[in-house]
Amino acid sequence: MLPPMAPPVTERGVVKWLRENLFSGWFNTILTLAGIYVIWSLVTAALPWWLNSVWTAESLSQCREIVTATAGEGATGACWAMIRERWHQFLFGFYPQDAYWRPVLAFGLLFAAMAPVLFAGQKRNLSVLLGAVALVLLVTLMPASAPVAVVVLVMALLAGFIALAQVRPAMLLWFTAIYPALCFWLLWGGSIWVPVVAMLGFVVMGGAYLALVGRMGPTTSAVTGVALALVWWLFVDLPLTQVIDGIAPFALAKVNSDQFGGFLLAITIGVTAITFSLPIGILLALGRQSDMLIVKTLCVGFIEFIRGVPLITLLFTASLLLQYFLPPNTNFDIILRVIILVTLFAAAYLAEVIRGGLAALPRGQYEAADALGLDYWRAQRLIILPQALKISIPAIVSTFIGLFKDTTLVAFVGLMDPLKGVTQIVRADIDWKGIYWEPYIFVGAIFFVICFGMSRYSMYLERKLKTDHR
Amino acid sequence: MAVASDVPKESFRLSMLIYDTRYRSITIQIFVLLLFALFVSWLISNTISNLAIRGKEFNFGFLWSRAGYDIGQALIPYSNDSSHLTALFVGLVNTLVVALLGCVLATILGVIIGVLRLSKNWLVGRLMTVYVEMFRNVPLLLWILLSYVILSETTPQPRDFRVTDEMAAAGEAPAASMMLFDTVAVTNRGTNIPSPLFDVSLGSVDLGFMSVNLTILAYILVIAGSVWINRRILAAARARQEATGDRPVTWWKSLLVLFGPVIALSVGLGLHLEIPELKGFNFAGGILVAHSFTALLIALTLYTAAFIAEIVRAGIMAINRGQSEAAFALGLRPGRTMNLIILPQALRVIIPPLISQFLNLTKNTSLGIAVSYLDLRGTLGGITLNQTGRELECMLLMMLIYLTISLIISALMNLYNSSVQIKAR
Amino acid sequence: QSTLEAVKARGELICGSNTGLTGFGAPDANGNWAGFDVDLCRAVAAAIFGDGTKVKFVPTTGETRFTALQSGEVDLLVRNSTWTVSRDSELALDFVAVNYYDGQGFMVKKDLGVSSAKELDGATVCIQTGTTTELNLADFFKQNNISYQPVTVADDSEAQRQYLAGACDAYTTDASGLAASRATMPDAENHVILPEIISKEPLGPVVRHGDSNWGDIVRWTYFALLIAEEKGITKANVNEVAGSTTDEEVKRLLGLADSGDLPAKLGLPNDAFKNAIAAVGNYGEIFAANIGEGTTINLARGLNALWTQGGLQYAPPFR
Amino acid sequence: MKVSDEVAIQISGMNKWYGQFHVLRDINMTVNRGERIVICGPSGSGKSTLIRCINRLEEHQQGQIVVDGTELTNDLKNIDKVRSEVGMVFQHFNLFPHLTILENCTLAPIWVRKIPKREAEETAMHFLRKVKIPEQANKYPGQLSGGQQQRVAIARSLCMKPRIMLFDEPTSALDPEMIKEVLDTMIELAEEGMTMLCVTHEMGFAQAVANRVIFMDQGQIVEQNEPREFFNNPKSDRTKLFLSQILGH
Amino acid sequence: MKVSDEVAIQISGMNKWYGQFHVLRDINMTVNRGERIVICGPSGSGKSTLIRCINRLEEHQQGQIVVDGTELTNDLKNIDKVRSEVGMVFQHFNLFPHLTILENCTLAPIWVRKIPKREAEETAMHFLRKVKIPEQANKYPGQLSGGQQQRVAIARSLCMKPRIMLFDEPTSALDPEMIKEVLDTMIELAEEGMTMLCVTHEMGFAQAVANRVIFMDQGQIVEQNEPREFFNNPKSDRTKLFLSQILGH
Ligand SMILES: Nc1ncnc2c1ncn2[C@@H]1O[C@H](COP(=O)(O)OP(=O)(O)OP(=O)(O)O)[C@@H](O)[C@H]1O
Ligand SMILES: Nc1ncnc2c1ncn2[C@@H]1O[C@H](COP(=O)(O)OP(=O)(O)OP(=O)(O)O)[C@@H](O)[C@H]1O
Ligand SMILES: [Mg+2]
Ligand SMILES: [Mg+2]
Repeated sequence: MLPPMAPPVTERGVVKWLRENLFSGWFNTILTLAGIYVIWSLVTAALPWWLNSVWTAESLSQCREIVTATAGEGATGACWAMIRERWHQFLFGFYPQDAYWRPVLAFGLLFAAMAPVLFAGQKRNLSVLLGAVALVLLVTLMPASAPVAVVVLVMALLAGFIALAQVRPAMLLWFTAIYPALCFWLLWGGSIWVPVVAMLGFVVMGGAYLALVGRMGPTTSAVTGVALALVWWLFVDLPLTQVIDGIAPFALAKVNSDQFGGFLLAITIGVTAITFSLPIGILLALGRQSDMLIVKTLCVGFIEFIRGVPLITLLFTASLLLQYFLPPNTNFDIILRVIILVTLFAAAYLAEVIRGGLAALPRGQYEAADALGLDYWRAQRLIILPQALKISIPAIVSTFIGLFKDTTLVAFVGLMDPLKGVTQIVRADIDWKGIYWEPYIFVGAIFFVICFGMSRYSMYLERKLKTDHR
Repeated sequence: MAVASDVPKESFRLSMLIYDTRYRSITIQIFVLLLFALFVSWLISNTISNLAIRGKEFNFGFLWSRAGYDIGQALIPYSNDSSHLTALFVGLVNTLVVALLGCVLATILGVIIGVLRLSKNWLVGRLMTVYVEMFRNVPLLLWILLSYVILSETTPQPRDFRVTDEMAAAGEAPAASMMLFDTVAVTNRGTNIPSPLFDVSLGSVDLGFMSVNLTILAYILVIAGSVWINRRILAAARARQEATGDRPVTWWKSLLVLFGPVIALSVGLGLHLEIPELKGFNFAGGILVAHSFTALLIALTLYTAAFIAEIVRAGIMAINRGQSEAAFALGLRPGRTMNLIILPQALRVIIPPLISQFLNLTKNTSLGIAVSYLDLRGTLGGITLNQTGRELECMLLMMLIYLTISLIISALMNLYNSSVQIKAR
Repeated sequence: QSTLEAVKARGELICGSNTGLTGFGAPDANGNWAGFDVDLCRAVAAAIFGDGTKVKFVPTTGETRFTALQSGEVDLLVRNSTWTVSRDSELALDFVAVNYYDGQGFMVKKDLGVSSAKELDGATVCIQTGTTTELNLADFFKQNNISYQPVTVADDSEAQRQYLAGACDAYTTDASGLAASRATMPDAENHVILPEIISKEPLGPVVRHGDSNWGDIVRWTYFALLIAEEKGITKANVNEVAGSTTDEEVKRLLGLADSGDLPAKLGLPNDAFKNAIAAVGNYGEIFAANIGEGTTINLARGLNALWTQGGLQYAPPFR
Repeated sequence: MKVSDEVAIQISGMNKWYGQFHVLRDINMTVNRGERIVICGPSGSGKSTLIRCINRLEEHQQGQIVVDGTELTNDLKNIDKVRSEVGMVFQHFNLFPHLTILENCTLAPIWVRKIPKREAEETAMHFLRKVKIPEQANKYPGQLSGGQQQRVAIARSLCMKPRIMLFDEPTSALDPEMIKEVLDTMIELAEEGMTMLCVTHEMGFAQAVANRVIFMDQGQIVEQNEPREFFNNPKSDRTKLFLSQILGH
Repeated sequence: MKVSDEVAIQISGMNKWYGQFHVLRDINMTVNRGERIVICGPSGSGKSTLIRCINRLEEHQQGQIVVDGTELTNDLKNIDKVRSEVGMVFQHFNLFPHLTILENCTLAPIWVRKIPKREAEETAMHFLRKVKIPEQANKYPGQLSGGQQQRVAIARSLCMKPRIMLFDEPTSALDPEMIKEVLDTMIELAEEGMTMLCVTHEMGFAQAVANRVIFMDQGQIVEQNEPREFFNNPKSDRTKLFLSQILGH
């Protein structure tokens, strides 16, 4: 047998790499040179500006003086001092400074709530994520002026979660379920009983369903459950809250939603809309796949309408038209109205994405479920949706990314999004009038990190689910 | 064998509405329809009472009243004496122009980037990846604002172009100069490009409802004629190829046919360019392309191109490597392989998501408001709404128009989709 | 439910404000609102609650402001809005007073060598969209038979950016706004405001049509501030004056004992206007503190001087 | 192998159309409890459709189908009842790829029969042992060979403790070596006295276990007989032609 | 079956690397016109790579390959010339799914050989008849079975009237019943005297038609011999091991 030989010189090392990757043929050589030229011109154009960055100054004019002083007449330089002065507004808007720990905590716990969903069945990753959350909260909560008691409580809670993750990870889902109420309470403050009593509505719904499902079948009992829950929210909720609050008042300082701004606003809108759009999107997709003509037509009509108009018109609907459509004198928070419209918007897009997943399932899956005697909803929940959602994960995540980016559009209805709203406020300040690159770069970089992270996570998820089963 | 007895006719029971497959779906549908009707009537009655409370009425009469404001970029005749309806159309045309140009440019750029991303050239591949990730993960609004700022901050003022007497005497050059043989001036308020003028005017005929400019008509006719002749030439070439196997060289004929007549017509009509010239505050003559338009177009193009690049890349990668190998093995050259084998297949994969990108781009033109580009959203949904206070009417009308545009685009998409499905068992 | 009841039940007043116009209404780094318009809101809040901080500001854009008012999202709109007949009638709004008499003007760079707006033929002009200025501008150029190229921008800071960058030759908006802008420019001396004032811009607080009592409250709170200036009552001396005054009108205004209960007839506490003055000071003080000479905005009283000093600000008798 | 006189399935005067196309024409047949019936016939003759009508995966338009005393009408309750009595094994297995083998088997017992999870898992392991793949219980279907998958499909059906099993060409998607595994499982099942209806072209299987062979053509039952008679003395010409093709293969 | 002395393919001292990996090591072989050679060997031994080097789908780094008197270098003209002389059939057919069967067959003759369309279609129909599927001419590849597709792929290559045919495991992606169809076609081709190089594990085919069997392992030609000798008297141990596995299968 001949031993293997090393390839000839032309097949080895840097030379080969350069030849193959940069200079194979005249066309590639031109491309390479063009690429180098592009990089060169970008660097020469922007580098001095970056190098002359000023980190501490009181105002833009001071920044400019410093740049002139250090780099000579006519030199330009970035004025990061502005970010240094106003970063908290880009992150939190006008949220009371002594309560910054509340959004920080809500955001940290968001990951704790998502952990059991993101890493279902992976104890190790689950604990790692929970540990990371605990660590981050530990170092951020105190500077964000959280009371010591809160920090201790949170650490204890997270330690409990990590312990639970080892034994019964599924139990953590209960925290996921109550998280929305907790988050609401942390962000907006007010009496704790408001979210608690509101959540009880879901308990009523679930209880009624479970109690009736044996006798009346799933559809009827679901409808009854929803009806009972509605009754609860419309008639019982408010008085009960007041009564309990009278007996055992426990409240955080109230924060108005007009104090929300910056990334706090973007994330609040984004996360809420994502959470609620998923179930609505699933229902719409199922409706669209249904063979009941009227249901199907309504779903198609809704989806096509929402997808056919720009988000910005829907936002204007939230700010201008919703008032016409609701009973006279109803008035609720503009952020809430925006969230509702953004949720519907995302739901329509998700519905299309999920429909793609449903269509990709072979008919045999439906038939096998039927043949085993599973009814429609069980078949959907146990067999069809888990598979369809899995297929559509990449598309779902890119919808989420799009949605998160689109939260910047709320600036057009007067809300303080990080990109236009806060920047505008900052620039209305006499000190910083005339600054424009720095806020855009700062905000853009944060968006990039978040969105890029999400897309990488979806790739990871895709890979993981693939190796799992095949 | 057992003989079937007649099934006794079942009497109708109420529970059958829920448990009988025949009635069940009808029951549900009627229930849903009822809920829906209730919901809609609730909305309508709310709207009516709200309108009453505010002492407003719902009608579109205001569209015919005088608009009273000016629009910087009006591609159809418009002045502040025109009606709000005309303003609406000006906005609509502005929307469509950006959308159309954006789609074309984004497609070209996207295809180039998508192909370059697949390139074996390491450097270029990385650069394109950076480009794509950067644009996909940062909000469009930022790109729009940024390109506007770049355009208006890095370009010279019109007066930088001025040559004063002293400067002329001293032989100094002005701070800025025009580009492309002194025909295009980029200032910080816009790009001034030359406009075509004709010595011979063909006039126009009035058809009652609209007047037709005969010069434009002549161009359209000549171009259509050239295209038709070119197609005949290509058809003839194909016929010849089918008959003899030899494909005659046609590119110079095509060039001649496509450009000859147009040039001839232009010479005949005495076409010349009106070069923008600095007069008073601004460049006069020629056409001014405002930066709000350019910035919006650039941002939309770059942003959408990143998405299109991904679509193109996925489309090409979806074609099995075996396809090109088989073509090579048959002796087809790489160029032919691309044209005859890869592209026809890749296009089927590429076109549907591409069209939905077009749809997105069209809807995203509404962000032009960020740079005060007066598109549909800026005229009807902005100034008109503001000056008349008819938010209900304006918003509904605007949504309807956007919806119509979208539905037309997606109808085309479906038509295309069903026509190119690859046949399978 | 009347607006007053609603406000009382809520425990705070909601004011529609500008998204950020230096001097008139803008939040500072901590989110506290300050400005000429903002102080009027605080005065109304003080009149109702005796506390000028019980007010929430909702930033509104040119497009959303009237809808926000109509739909009850805000109780009161104080956002330099011009009083016109169409807004009064078609939009079903009530302008209850004019707290600032303004007019639209032009600002240009000095080295442009322009001394009158009529020389602006062919110029590029920056305007803020969603305002009456767009219409005035069109009318002005049409009347003078000259042409212009409009550049519409969304807000004041963007307009200024464009103007400073030279993207437009002239910037037009209310003269007060021009002055405010000019004051904050690094090279204020290089810019001139042209003499022409091409329109009347009476700016004032707006309320919903149909609740006259609420309109009266806002209107008389404003007049109370005017009367206070007239009578020399200031934030600092209001309590002192209340103890020592002999002027019957002042007594009625401050709701002193045995002076009748005029404020109460509006549905307010009797010392409502005393509280209002105590909270923000009189009209002159508000002006001086936010936009007057000595501030960065540096506006002269001009038309907004009291009638006694040759201006237009004139309050009906408080009786 | 006992065949009782009790009727398990009774089909009378049944007709079915797909749109204009008359797929099943006047089907009459009775299956007794414990009987094992093989259905064969050329492609497109309506075998699958017939089988699928029996657990109402397809709706019939005329005639009567009574399964285990329950008539199949539009009444959902009846349909549910029949489906939980009748197990079905498909040509393409139709396992649920996102669930493990064990979960595949316990899903329906837990959710339809409301059996506690522990118990369901025990039953499932019992049947997985029976089809000889207990060691695969925690794998996913995608990790199994075709023959193993089909055996899981059989076990999955058995876990519902059905009284009747339907098979629609259970071996035709399998490689030759795997066919035997599945057939062995089916034979074992037959020996335990399960009522079985099986569409298959495996004549060896038919001869080994069937009580009766039904031959279909163009939507009709052309001939039915004991296997021996059927193969050696086919009466109709159509059957003879078919057999010559099948066996010659 | 005639084998002339003319040399069709001549490979000498050929080496090829994939990066650091030495796939083909010092290959020397000569194929005469009309010869039919079967190449076999364990997976990964470089059979496909060798075949693909012959029509330059892969580049070799050392040594010489001369096909029909033309040496394969970087010269594009030579490559084109060789490729139009050499037909290739792939394991996965690689038909063009967007073209009909007929278009698949006429594409290369029209664009490469510049043959009039009518004539190309006639030739195509001739070869389609030869592979016994003329009636499918206007269908699309997706509508045919695997065996039929592979026969189309053969016809497509033949339409270029190649003097040499290369086959890379043409039957390994097919169901057993379809393998026969394709092998029959290939045998017929062999009988007409086509020069063929065929990578296959179908030992029956090798014994029936090959003049020579080449056994490769780890990128080397380990043994080559007449089929009878090769199967009955393998010389190298490696070959013996391989044959025992293959035949025992
Ligand atoms: N959903 C359907 N709509 C219309 N026709 C159908 C449908 N399903 C099946 N058919 C037709 O009904 C006839 C019977 O189909 P069936 O699947 O029952 O045949 P089969 O005997 O099982 O054939 P095979 O052996 O190929 O499985 C066929 O002609 C088929 O084309
Ligand atoms: N493009 C490539 N890059 C790197 N290595 C490759 C490439 N193609 C093939 N190889 C490696 O080269 C070796 C020979 O591959 P080749 O496909 O020629 O084997 P083969 O004998 O045809 O095997 P099989 O019977 O599995 O088709 C294998 O080890 C393979 O992993
Ligand atoms: Mg069948
Ligand atoms: Mg191989």
